[in-house]
Amino acid sequence: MAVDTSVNIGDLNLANPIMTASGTFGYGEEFTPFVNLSSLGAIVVKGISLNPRPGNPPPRVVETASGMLNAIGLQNVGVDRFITEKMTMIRTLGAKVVVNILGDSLDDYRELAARLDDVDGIAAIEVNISCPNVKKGGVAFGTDPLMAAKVADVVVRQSSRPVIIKLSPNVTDITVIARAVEEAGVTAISLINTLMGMAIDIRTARPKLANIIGGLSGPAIKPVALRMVYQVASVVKIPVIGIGGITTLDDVIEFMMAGATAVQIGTANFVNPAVSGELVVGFKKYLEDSGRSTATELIGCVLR
Amino acid sequence: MAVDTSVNIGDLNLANPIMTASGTFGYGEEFTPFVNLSSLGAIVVKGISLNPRPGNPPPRVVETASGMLNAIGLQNVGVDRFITEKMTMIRTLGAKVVVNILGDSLDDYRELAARLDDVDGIAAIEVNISCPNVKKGGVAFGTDPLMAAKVADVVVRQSSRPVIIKLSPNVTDITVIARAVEEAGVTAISLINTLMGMAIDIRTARPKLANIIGGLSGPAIKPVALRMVYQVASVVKIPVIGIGGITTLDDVIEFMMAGATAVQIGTANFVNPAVSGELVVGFKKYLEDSGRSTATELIGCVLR
Amino acid sequence: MALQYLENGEILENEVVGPDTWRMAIRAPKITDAAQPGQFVMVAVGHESSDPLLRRPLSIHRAENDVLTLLYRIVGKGTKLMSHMKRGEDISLLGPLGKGFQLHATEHHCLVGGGLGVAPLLFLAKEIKRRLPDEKMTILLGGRNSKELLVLADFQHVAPVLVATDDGSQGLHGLITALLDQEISGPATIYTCGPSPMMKGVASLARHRNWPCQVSLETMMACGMGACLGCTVQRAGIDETEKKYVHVCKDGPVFEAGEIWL
Amino acid sequence: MALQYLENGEILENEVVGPDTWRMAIRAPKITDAAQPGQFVMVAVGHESSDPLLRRPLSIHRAENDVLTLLYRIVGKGTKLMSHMKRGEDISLLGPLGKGFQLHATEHHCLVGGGLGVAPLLFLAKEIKRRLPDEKMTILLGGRNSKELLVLADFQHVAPVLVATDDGSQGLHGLITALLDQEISGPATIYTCGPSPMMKGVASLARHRNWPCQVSLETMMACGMGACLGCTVQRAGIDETEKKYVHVCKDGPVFEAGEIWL
Ligand SMILES: Cc1cc2nc3c(=O)[nH]c(=O)nc-3n(C[C@H](O)[C@H](O)[C@H](O)COP(=O)(O)OP(=O)(O)OC[C@H]3O[C@@H](n4cnc5c(N)ncnc54)[C@H](O)[C@@H]3O)c2cc1C
Ligand SMILES: Cc1cc2nc3c(=O)[nH]c(=O)nc-3n(C[C@H](O)[C@H](O)[C@H](O)COP(=O)(O)OP(=O)(O)OC[C@H]3O[C@@H](n4cnc5c(N)ncnc54)[C@H](O)[C@@H]3O)c2cc1C
Ligand SMILES: Cc1cc2nc3c(=O)[nH]c(=O)nc-3n(C[C@H](O)[C@H](O)[C@H](O)COP(=O)(O)O)c2cc1C
Ligand SMILES: Cc1cc2nc3c(=O)[nH]c(=O)nc-3n(C[C@H](O)[C@H](O)[C@H](O)COP(=O)(O)O)c2cc1C
Ligand code: FES
Ligand code: FES
Repeated sequence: MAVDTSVNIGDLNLANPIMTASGTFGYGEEFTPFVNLSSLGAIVVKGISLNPRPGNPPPRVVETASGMLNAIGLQNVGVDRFITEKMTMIRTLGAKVVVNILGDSLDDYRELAARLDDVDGIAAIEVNISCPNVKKGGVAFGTDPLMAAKVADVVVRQSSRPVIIKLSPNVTDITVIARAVEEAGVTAISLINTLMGMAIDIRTARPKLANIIGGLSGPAIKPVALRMVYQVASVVKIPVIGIGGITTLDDVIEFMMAGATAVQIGTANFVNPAVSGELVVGFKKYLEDSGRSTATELIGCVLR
Repeated sequence: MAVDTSVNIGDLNLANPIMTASGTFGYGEEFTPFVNLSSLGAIVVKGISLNPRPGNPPPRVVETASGMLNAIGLQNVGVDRFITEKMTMIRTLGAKVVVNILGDSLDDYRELAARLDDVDGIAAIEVNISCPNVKKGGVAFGTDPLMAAKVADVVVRQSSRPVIIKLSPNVTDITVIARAVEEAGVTAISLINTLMGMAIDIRTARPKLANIIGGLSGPAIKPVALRMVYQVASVVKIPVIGIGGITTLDDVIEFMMAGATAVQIGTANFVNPAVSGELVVGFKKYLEDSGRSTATELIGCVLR
Repeated sequence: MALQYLENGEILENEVVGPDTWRMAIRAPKITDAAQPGQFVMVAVGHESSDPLLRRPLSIHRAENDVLTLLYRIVGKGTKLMSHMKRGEDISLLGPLGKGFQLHATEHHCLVGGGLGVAPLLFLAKEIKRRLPDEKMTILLGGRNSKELLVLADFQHVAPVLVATDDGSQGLHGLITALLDQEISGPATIYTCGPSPMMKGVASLARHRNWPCQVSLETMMACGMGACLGCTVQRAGIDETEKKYVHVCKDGPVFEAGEIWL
Repeated sequence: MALQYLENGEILENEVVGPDTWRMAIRAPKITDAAQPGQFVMVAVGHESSDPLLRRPLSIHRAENDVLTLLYRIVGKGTKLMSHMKRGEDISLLGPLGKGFQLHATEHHCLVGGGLGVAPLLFLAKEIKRRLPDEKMTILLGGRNSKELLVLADFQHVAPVLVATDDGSQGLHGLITALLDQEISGPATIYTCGPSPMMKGVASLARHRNWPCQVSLETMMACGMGACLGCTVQRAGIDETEKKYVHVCKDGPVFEAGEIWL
């Protein structure tokens, strides 16, 4: 039976719902020995800021039970070199590319969106709002509905492309943030970014990460991510992209049933660099075997 | 070398920092074949409400990566039968007993505290504020600093014993809640309760828990718990009791270094019912081997 | 409180006995000695890893001469890991747990097992034979096909066995309830364990015939010892106190069929 | 981009070769064929469990005739699980990864290894001998005691070996830097791998003597292939762009000593 694996994020049509998550897939290139990038729904590249950032001192990563903490510190080449160097390479990959952006201020986000809007070969913009707002004493944009909506608004106004806003899970009520950014006119919502966590080396009595606190990702956080996707999909009308611990085909199906239109694979890429491509193949087979003819039938079937 | 393993929660002196967590240790009795209960710092019994509660329909538990979800629904015998039946048994156990309480309204908490204050054999009250406030449309008491402080206040006023308030981790800024309850005069803060999570059975396209959403516990949440203990211990002056995924002696030490005066063992009791007793022995040996003479030296040494 | 132990047993045997089905024999004198038919153990499958995290509940299949035997099917991560364990390795067991079958004198003991439900019935059959040697006993076993009639010979050593298969490859072509209906007449006590639709059918026939009927249930379990309150099934009849539910690990796994909602 | 493979290798041997130290030989033709001395592989230790989650980086100890050999010490969960793996089982490898040692003609190749740091040096020694057979090579090995001088005989087959132990149980009683200082004179190229204080000492002596010095570093790694940016060490000199750090998995693990902060 011919099945239709494609899904739509607003006007953006993806061949299938399997994307890769920002910061876990480099600029795509590293994975070419293991994955046919053009077979993926899309790839999301490492977060880009206005200026180059060195990132945090080491140690930057540590393993935890079924998860890992990272405090990379948003190391990146900055938007100029991204456009001149990286995008040239990325355009040769044959993948649908989503560019993830981050800023310290509304102005940063505005300028990033404007700069990228002229660049060819970008399918959509994903806005990371888990970053600290320097003007507001370092409170993350994503923890306040008003700030989150403002970021969403400035990026939407500067972008002719679909805008995905990526939510932080470190909030009391994720649905309030989700509704706020929906109102601001974004195309879709992706969630979750990492949970804030910590680990201590008891031999040295020092935190294991130089940054003290880091972001928890991997299978450990899957139940929290799935719950938030379910909650958000219950209250918004725009597409939701599920992220958090997704490793197996079953995980992909769970997130879609909970209401996700597409999913992003993060930490799992480190464990098995071929996993995203394997999930594309597995997803098609799943649809065939389960007698569903379209991917869209799966979306939110727990909600109904 | 003689070491002093004891710690103080306000006026309450514990022989050592190892406690068991509410809802994971029954009323203590079940563990008598495996643990000498009088060797523990204290045990915390299953949460008690004013009236008996049947709890949620099954399925109530499901395993996740390095964790589990539960939606027990606060099943308990109610405070009357707790006092007449359970306390009689509990007094024979030889353990220091902390009674965990929960309510739907401020009045519930007030009355529970008053009723228990006359009962012999209780070392302290622990107040679970992760429950929905029925008057406020079901928003959990623990997610709002004002509501949390009000609950703390009514219980403190009714209790001649130490009052521990147990925080919900499902909040944007745990330090705000912690400061609010400290102001209300509680003796100590325990954290974390479970993270809200979900799992889906893809064969039936239904949530795995009848209650849809449940509480995530176990090693998976340890990094989040440790981070919150560290954050709270940095801003309050009262003792903090660390909870969340604690399984090994290293975990105990990590939480104490992060600022916990004592710890509670939860899900680990299910995996190894003897674990709490083993940790008491291990903790003493650790102090001896590491050349520290008191448990209190460990507390918060990462903060300094 | 009944005696319970946390015991590190030595694996004496771990072998395939049917489709995806394995049998593990473990030297575990304390638990074996205390075990009653219908009780179960919680088995640690994860070694030092926290995934899988929880112990897995498995019925006691045999308990003789210091050796405890389990019969298990590979359905997920935990049972798969168990199947990789080797002779000579240690395995941590918690048990014996729960309330097993109640043995009373009766005219005819009928054991009705489907699929993996046969696991606790072998121990039961042996106990009936040992403790009530003069009483009549019939064992009815069902499966999808002849291959799924597990450890049949072991049962045949204890008492007469009747079988039914869904595909007719052995015994009656049809459901085990049909077999029970056809073959058993007169007063009897029923002990049943198997897939939930089968137990429902057996219990309803038993009610009809006025046979006392004990059913052995499965639910998700975290602790297996009454501490987590996770393993509920609903009691028959409506009740809005905490008594609305019973706990399979402590009040069961064996219940009078009339006592609970099947 | 250099060739990299995800390869399921068959374990041919997994045995103890020193205190808590094991050697695993794996048939993995593709990675073996592409491997260069100083490169490493990311090894999957967790099977279907998500704890431990990440692959573990291990240096390529030997790479000959389709067989890749690893030398590893049990320090935690992952390496312990590796030591339980049996001959005949499969193990998933990702590699070869990173930038290895640079071989240039020199008067004297000096390989300086401490503890587990000897792991990549055997492959290096064999390559030097194969590709630059006429050049002088000396191998200096250090350990806490004679038992910690790992796979000594393997090195002795390749080139002259000098040893130092902390307790004097074999060779020089003292640090390997003292050995290097005493025994090597004249121009040389240093290749070193071992505990970080040792490498610091070796690098500083090398700077003093004007010896080119390549060091092989270890950091925590999540991906091993340049995707996570987790494995940073700081570049020598101050820089506030993203170039402040290098990545051990991609820019290393072997660096010129002067290039990075040791
Ligand atoms: C009292 C009791 C006695 C049992 N006796 C036996 C026995 O003798 N032989 C045997 O093969 N099995 C028995 N079971 C079922 C057995 O516990 C499960 O098959 C096992 O826990 C599955 O573990 P897993 O890690 O392989 O599967 P998982 O990966 O945990 O789950 C795989 C599937 O099995 C289901 N499952 C998991 N745990 C349970 C459970 N506790 N009860 C029911 N379904 C579950 C899950 O929902 C899932 O669909 C018994 C269960 C109980 C409660
Ligand atoms: C490029 C490279 C090559 C290596 N080659 C070898 C080798 O040939 N032989 C060998 O025995 N070891 C080698 N190591 C170190 C090895 O990777 C770690 O010992 C191993 O990952 C520990 O895993 P574990 O699960 O046993 O320990 P864990 O339980 O993960 O940790 C135990 C301890 O080891 C430390 N540790 C964990 N991972 C690393 C790491 N990646 N680097 C440094 N320390 C770590 C932890 O901080 C902790 O203190 C190498 C590391 C790198 C980066
Ligand atoms: C090492 C690492 C780096 C990350 N960098 C970014 C980033 O630059 N921008 C971003 O929006 N998310 C970043 N994330 C978050 C992931 O995109 C993803 O939201 C999160 O890891 C949860 O998914 P997972 O559990 O599948 O990894 C990063 C995650 C990891 C582990
Ligand atoms: C089955 C179960 C029941 C619980 N019941 C209660 C409860 O009644 N009251 C309460 O305050 N916390 C309850 N908790 C939360 C635990 O006390 C603890 O805060 C949480 O599980 C995190 O610790 P852990 O990861 O060590 O389990 C329960 C947890 C579990 C797993
Ligand atoms: S399984 Fe925990 S109470 Fe029954
Ligand atoms: S380990 Fe991931 S970039 Fe080096």
